[in-house]
Amino acid sequence: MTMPSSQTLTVDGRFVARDSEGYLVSLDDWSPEVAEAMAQDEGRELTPAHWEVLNVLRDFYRRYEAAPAMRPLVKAVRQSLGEEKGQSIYLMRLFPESPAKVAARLAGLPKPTNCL
Amino acid sequence: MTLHLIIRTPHSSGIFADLLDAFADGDYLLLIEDGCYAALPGAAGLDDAVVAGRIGVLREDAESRGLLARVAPSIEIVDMDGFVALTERFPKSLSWF
Amino acid sequence: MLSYALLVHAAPYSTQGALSALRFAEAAIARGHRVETVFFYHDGVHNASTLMAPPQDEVHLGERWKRLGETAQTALLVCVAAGLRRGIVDGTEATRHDLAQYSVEPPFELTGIGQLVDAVLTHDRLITFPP
Amino acid sequence: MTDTTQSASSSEALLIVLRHPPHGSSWLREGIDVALVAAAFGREVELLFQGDGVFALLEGQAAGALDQKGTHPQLKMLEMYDIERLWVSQRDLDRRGLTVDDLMLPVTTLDPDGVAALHAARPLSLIF
Repeated sequence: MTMPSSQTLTVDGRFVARDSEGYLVSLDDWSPEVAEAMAQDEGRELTPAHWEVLNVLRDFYRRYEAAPAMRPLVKAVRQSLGEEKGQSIYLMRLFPESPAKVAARLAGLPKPTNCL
Repeated sequence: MTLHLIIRTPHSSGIFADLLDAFADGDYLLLIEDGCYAALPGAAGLDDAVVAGRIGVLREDAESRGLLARVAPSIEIVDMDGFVALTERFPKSLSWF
Repeated sequence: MLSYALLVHAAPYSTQGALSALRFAEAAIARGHRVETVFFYHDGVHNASTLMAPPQDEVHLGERWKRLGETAQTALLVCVAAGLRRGIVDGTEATRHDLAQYSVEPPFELTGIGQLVDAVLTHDRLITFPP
Repeated sequence: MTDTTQSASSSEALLIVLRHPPHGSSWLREGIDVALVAAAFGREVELLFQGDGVFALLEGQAAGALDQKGTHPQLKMLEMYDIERLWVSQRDLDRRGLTVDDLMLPVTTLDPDGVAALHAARPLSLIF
């Protein structure tokens, strides 16, 4: 078992290890229930509008094996969810602070390298 | 106009071919590090017709490799100060590796 | 007077590139230019390791870079993505990634690739020193 | 041959030259990373595949041993970053027995004069 380094979540009786910034230690641990638990722990509520974006992100990662920067995220959301939602202001409202970062963390994508 | 820098020997894979494809009128080629071996007369890799008069070798790197007395006459010998002067003359430089 | 950015891909001691870059920087400054940024990428990130300990009769590349940073106010920027993969991290990144040690100290600074793009766009010259 | 120097909008584009094949070294991945970051910052970016870099585009690549990530998903992602100009040296394809039909993305080929003209026309470029 991976030693939970900093913070653990318990989801359906299972321990899920997260690092000091709240990212999953093992991406295989991700499930929709884990995402809900992570969000709740961060004081966020995931509505269907949030889930649409998380699914776009997971699809993006499946296709390209990388988490998108903000611009390509907006483009991906526009392609899947339409012009109205494919706007950075819409994503900012759903995931305040940094949509590309916060949403990627909740979607179970790898921790970004602070490269931008 | 571009200053091209090359650090590999002329016998290494494909670099000289790609460099020559990219070499335009008015460009200059400076041989540094192991690229200095291309300064030997008759070294394979460089097409004399393309680069005659527009090619130099870095003095310190040629000297440390025992090449200084052997440099082909069409090739200029340039010291580190001259290298910097070349970068003043050429707004762009490309390093091939 | 021109402003220069140097891009260093070469690891210290493995190839000549890091030394060529240092000598170029010193020669450029001697001619009155500013070497504003050195960006370490690829294996070049190892130049930033504070744990470098070469024999006393060889040039100490880490110290030479540091001196350049201190005397010429050259920013010594290390790509964080390339560094993390290779164990080149500062205290902040070590904390972020739950690592027990770190290997980078000022004047070296971990930054993103965006700083390289910025250097390419804003300096008069960019010279690359490959491995 | 396509004229590489005409488009005024491209004269300030950043040209990333990719000369290394996938998997054997990190050059290709690290070069594409620079292209992606520049594009994420809103900079116009073009890629030129020269030398062994043309192998980056070969159709049918997969992940490597020990699950080493490939670079082909990164290349497919280029369009999401609005990187659309992909130049390939025709002579370097010829030298390797390849044609554009072997490549995974639509590209514009350049003859040697075109390669030199492209290099000369772009004030900002980096080779990986």
